[in-house]
Amino acid sequence: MRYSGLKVITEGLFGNKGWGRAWRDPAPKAEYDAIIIGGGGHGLATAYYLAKNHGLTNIAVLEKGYLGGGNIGRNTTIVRANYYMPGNSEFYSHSLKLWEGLEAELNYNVMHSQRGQLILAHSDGQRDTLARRGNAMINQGDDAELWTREQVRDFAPYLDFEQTRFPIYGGLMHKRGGTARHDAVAWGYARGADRRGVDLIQNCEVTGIDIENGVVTGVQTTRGPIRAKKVGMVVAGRSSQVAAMAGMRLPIESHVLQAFVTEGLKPIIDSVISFGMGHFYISQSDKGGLVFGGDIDFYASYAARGNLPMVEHVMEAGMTLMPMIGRAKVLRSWGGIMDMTPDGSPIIDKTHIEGLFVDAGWNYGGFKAAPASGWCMAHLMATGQSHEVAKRFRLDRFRTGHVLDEEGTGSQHNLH
Amino acid sequence: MRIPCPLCGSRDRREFYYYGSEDYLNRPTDQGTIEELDNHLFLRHNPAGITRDLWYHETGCTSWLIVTRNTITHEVLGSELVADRKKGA
Amino acid sequence: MRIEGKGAIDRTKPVSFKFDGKTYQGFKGDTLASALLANGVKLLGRSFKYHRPRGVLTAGSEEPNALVEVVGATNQTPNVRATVQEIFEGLNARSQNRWPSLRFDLMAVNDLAAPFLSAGFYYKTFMWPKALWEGLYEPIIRRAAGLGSLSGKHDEGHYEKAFAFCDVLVIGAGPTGLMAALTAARAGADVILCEEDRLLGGRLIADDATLNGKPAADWVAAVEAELRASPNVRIMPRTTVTGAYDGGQYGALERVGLHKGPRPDLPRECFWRITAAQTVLAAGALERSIAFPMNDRPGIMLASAVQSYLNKFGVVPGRRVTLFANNDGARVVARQLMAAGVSVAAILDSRPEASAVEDCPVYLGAQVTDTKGRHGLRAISGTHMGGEFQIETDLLAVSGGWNPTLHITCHMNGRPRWEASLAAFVPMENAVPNLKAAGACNGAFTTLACLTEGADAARAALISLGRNAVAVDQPKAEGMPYVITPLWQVAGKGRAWLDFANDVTTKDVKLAAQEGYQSVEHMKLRRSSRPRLRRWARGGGQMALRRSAS
Amino acid sequence: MPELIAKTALAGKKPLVVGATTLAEVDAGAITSIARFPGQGEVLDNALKPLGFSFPAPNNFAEAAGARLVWAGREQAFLIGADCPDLGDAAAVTDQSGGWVTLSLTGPLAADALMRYVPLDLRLAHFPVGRSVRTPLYHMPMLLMRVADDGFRLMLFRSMARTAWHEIEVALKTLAARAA
Repeated sequence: MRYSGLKVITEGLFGNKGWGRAWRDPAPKAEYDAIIIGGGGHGLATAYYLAKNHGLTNIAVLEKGYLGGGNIGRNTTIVRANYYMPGNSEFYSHSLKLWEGLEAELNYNVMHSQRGQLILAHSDGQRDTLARRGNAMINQGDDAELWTREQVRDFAPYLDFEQTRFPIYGGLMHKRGGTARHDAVAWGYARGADRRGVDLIQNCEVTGIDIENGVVTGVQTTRGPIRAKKVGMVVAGRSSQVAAMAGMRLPIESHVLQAFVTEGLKPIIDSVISFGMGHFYISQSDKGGLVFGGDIDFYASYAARGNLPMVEHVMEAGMTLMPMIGRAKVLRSWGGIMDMTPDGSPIIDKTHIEGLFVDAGWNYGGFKAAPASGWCMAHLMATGQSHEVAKRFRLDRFRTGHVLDEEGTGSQHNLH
Repeated sequence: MRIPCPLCGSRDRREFYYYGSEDYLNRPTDQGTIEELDNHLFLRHNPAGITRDLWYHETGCTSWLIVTRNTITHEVLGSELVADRKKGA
Repeated sequence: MRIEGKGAIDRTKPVSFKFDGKTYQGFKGDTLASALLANGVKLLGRSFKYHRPRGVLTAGSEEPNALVEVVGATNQTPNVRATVQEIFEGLNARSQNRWPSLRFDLMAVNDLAAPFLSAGFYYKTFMWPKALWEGLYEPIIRRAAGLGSLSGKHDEGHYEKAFAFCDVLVIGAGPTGLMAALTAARAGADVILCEEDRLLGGRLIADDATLNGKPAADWVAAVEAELRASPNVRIMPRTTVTGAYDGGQYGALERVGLHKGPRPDLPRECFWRITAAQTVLAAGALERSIAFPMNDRPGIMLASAVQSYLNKFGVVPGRRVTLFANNDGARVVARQLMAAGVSVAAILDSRPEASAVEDCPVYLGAQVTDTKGRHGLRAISGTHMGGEFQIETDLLAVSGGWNPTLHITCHMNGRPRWEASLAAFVPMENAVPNLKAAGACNGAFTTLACLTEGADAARAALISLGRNAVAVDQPKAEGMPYVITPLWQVAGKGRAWLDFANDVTTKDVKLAAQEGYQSVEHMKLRRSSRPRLRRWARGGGQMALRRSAS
Repeated sequence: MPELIAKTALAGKKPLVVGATTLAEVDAGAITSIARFPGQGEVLDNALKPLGFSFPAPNNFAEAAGARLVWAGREQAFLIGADCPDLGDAAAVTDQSGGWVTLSLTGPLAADALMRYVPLDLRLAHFPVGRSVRTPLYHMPMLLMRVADDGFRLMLFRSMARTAWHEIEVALKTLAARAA
C-alpha cells in the first residue's frame, strides 16, 4: 500500500480501517540465497539494498527480538557528514546523500530534517582545526561554513559565551546536517524490504553459524537451521558474540552510551549543537523534547543502562554550555550498546570464512551511517568486492597498520 | 557502581579509571609475531558475562586492579591488585 | 469548594498567588492544584496534540494534564505539575501550550482534524514536495507540539548535589515505608526515609484511614516523632528517588527551595546520590483511569485524587459528584464525600453483581459512554443493567483499579510480572540487588498487608545486615480484600484516552496493531506513549489488539 | 641571591566561620612523601622509630610529638610536621612541602559539607578519628584525615586551593540557608 497525504485523508474519513500491515510476519524457509543476522537499522538497510540494487530477493533478516529494537531505537538521531579523514568522509558523504532521498525512496516519512549541525570552537587552535575539517568537507563535496563568534551568538544566543573555561570562539556550521526520526528509519527500510520480497523474521535468534571447510553453509536458529551461501553479521552490540560463533575475535569492546530526553518544550534549539570539550551534543525533536547525549560510561557493558557519574557529567556539560536547560526536566534516559573499535571507525568486510561478512564497530556513530552501511554491505555481499566508499573499513587494518583514527569518532579501547 | 579496592575498601566508581581487558597485561615478547601483537593490542573476547578488566584507582590509592565483573548485570565479583599478581608470578 | 474541618492545610496562614495573571488565595500546605480547585478553577491546561481543554486528573507527581509554567523574577520553569508545586506568597504560575489564551486556543483546531491525525499519520505523508517538510510541515508540527517553554535565559538558580550512605533506604513513607523505617530504626540501623510528598503518611492521610480505631494521622504523627528523635534516621521529605544504579546506589531529587521562592544561598533542588546496603521500596500504587469516550474533560478525576483533595486539603472540586469504578474503593470515597456534606449524584459500578447498598443511587453494570462540558464537566451519559442514564454532574471520580509503582524495579532490566487477580503488573523478585518491594508497590493493596509487608521487608533487610530485629507493634488496620473486575475500555463513538500526557487514544493503539506494530515496544514508540500504554496493552487491550490484528 | 619567603597557598586568608563551623588554612610545615621500596618494610620501620612511628596501615595515620605520619596511597606515606630522617635505600623520599594546601574544617556542619563533594561514607562509625583516605573533593584529588569527631584535615594540590575553599564555602552557606 502506498502512503500519501490523500490516503491519510481518505482513510481518516472512513475510520482508518483500511491500513494494512506495514510488513508481513513470515515463517523462516529452509534455505535462502543470503541471510542477514540482525534486524536493526543496518541489517534492514542491507536487506533493502540487496533487493533493490542487486535484485537479491530470496533473502531473510533474522532478528532475535523485534525489528529496530537495538541501537536504531537508542540514539540521539543525528545525521551529518562532517568527517575529516579520507576513508570516512566519502562514506558519510554518500550516506548523507542517501538520507536526502530516503523519504521518496522508501515512501515513508523518516522526518529527515536538515536543521544544521554546529560544532563549537573554544580556542584559536580549535577554530583552526575546524577550518581544516570544513575544507575537507567542502573538498568532499559537502557543505561547511566557518562561523564567527557573532554568527554563533545570533544563531544560538542562549549559549554561555562568557564562561571562562570554555569561551565560545566560533563554530563550524554544517547546514545539511540534522536529525531524523530514528525508529521510522528502521520501519521504513523494513517496509521497503518486505515489499521487495525479503522475509523479516522476528523472535529468531541465531545460535550457531555452520561452516564447512572454511565456507559458510547456513545458521542454526531458535526456529531451526536455515541454509544459505552468504551470511552477513550486522549485529552492533552483539558483534563479538555472533563472530565468536564463527571462531573469530574482533577488534571490538562493547560499551554503554547513555542518552537523555527532556519533557516536551516549545521550539528553542534549532539545530544540532556539538560541544566537543564536554563531549555533549543536543538537538530538539519534532515533539519538543531536548535530546542529548555524552560520552560512553567507560567500562565494558552489555547492560544497555548506565550509571550516575556519566549522567552527572552530561548534565554538567549541558549546564556549562547552555545554562537555560537547568529549567527543563529530564523525562527519561536510555543506554545503547556500542561496538567500540580501537580507532573509532567501523568495519564492513569479508571474513576469513568464505561467504561470511561482517558489518560492525560503529562506535558512537551508527545511526547516520545506516543507509550507506546497508548500501555498502549489500554491495559487498552481492559482488564480493568492497564498495568504493567503504574500502578502508577493513577488518585487518589494525594488524596491517592502516588504522583510520579520526578524533571524535570513537574510543580506543586499548588506550583508555 | 561501586568497585572494591583491596586497599581502600568499597569505593565509588568515579574514583577509578577504566583500562580495558586484562588481556592488556599479557604482553607478547620481543620475539612475538604480528598476529600475537594484533591479538594483544586490538582483538578482544569482549564477553557478554564474566570479564576481568583493569581499573586504576586514580583519585584513591593509585593502585592498579584486576576487577572481575559481569558485563550483563554489572555485578562486581571481586578485585585484586595487579602488584600482588605480579608478586605471585 | 472548601470543606470545613478537613485537610492538613494551615487555615490560619492564607497565601496569595497568581495563575494566568489573576490573584487567588489558598492556604499554607496547599498545592497549586488544590488551591485552584478550591477557587473553582477547573481548566488548567491544554493537551499535547489536540490542544483539548484539560483539568486536574491526579493529586501527585503522576499528573499528565495540569502542567504549568512557574514564572520567577528573572526566569521561568516549564512543565511544573500543579499537583506537586506547593503555593507560597508571590507564586506566579501560568498555563502553557495555548494561544492566545487558555480558554480560547486556536490550536484546538487539531481536535477537529483528529481523524486525519491517526497513529503514525506523519510517517505516511508530508513527503511531497520534499522541500515543504522542512519549509512548512515540520515547523507547524514543532510549534504545535512541545508543552511549556524555556526562557532562553541562563538558569542562575542555585543547585546542590550530595552523597549519603545508609544501612537501609526506605523509599516512600506511607504505611509500608513508615513501618519499615520504624522496624529498621528500632534495631539501630542507619535509615534514610525518602518521601516525595511534604507530608509523611501517604494514603493513610489521603484516605483518612483508621488505625487502632483512631485516625491514622495520629499513628503517623507518633511514628514521625519517634523517627525524628532517632539519631540514626534521616527523614527526607519532598524527595523523589529517581533511579536505581549499580552497587546499591540511588539517585534522588529533593525539592529544597521550590516551595519557598528564591532566597539567598538556598538551593532550588538537591540531587542526592544515596548508597544503601539494603533498600525497601515502598512507593505505593497509582490509580488508573478507564478508557471511556471523552474521558479527558476537566472535572473528570481519579477517585483517589478526589479523596486526596478532600482529606489532605479540604477541597472538593465539584458540587454534584458522580463516581465510576470497577472496584470497591470508590464506595469509600462516596461515603466520605457524603459525610462531608457533598452531594453524590450516583455511583456507577461497572460490575453487574456488586452491592448496591449506599445512600445514593447505585447503577450496576454501568458504563459511561459520553460526557459533556468543554471547559468543565456538565453531564455524563451511559448505560447500566436497567437501561440508560443521563446525569448532570460537575465532578466525575473514576477508578479503574491500581497499578503498583514498581518502576524502580525495572531500572536494572527487571521485567514486571502480570498478576491477573489484581489486573496489574507486580515487581519481579530480586530485580534490583538488595532491594525488596513491599506494600502496594508489591501488589499488597490493603493497609493491613502494607503494614505487615513493610515490617517484614525491614526485618529481612536487618537479617542481611546481621542485625537483630526488635519487636514493633503493628497497629490494627482494615484487611478488606481488593476486589476488582477489569474494565479497560468502554466502547462508544468518541475517542477514549489511554495516555493523557501524549494524547493517545484506544484507536491509535488499535491502528498500530492493525499495521503490524505488535510489540508493545513498537506501539509505544509509534505512538510515543509509555507505561500507561504498556499496562493497557497487557490487560484488556490485548484482546482487542489480537482481534484487530488477526 | 635573595632569600625566598615560603608562603602557604592561601597565605593571609581569614578563616571562614559559618555558625559554629570553621574553615581555615593550616600551615602544615614540612611534608615529605615516603614511598616504600619492595621488601624494605622492616628497614623503613626501624628508620622511622626515632620519630615514634612505623609505616602506617592503609587508610590510617598516626601522631607523635606534634608530627603525623599519614598513609597516602599504595606503599606511600606522608610525614607531616617533622623533618624526615635519612631513610637510606628503604624508600623514595621527596619534599612536597610546597605542593599542598592544608585546610582544617571543624564544626557541626563539617561532615555534611564534605559529603556534598566526597563520594565516601563519612559517618563517624564508618570514618572514625585516625582515618586517612585518598578520595576526590568533587573532581580534585585529596588526602582526607579525620582528626576529631567533628574535625577534618584536608590536603589538596596547591593549585586547587582557592577552588576547594570556594566549594566548601558554598556548601557551608547552603547548609546554613537550609537550616534557616
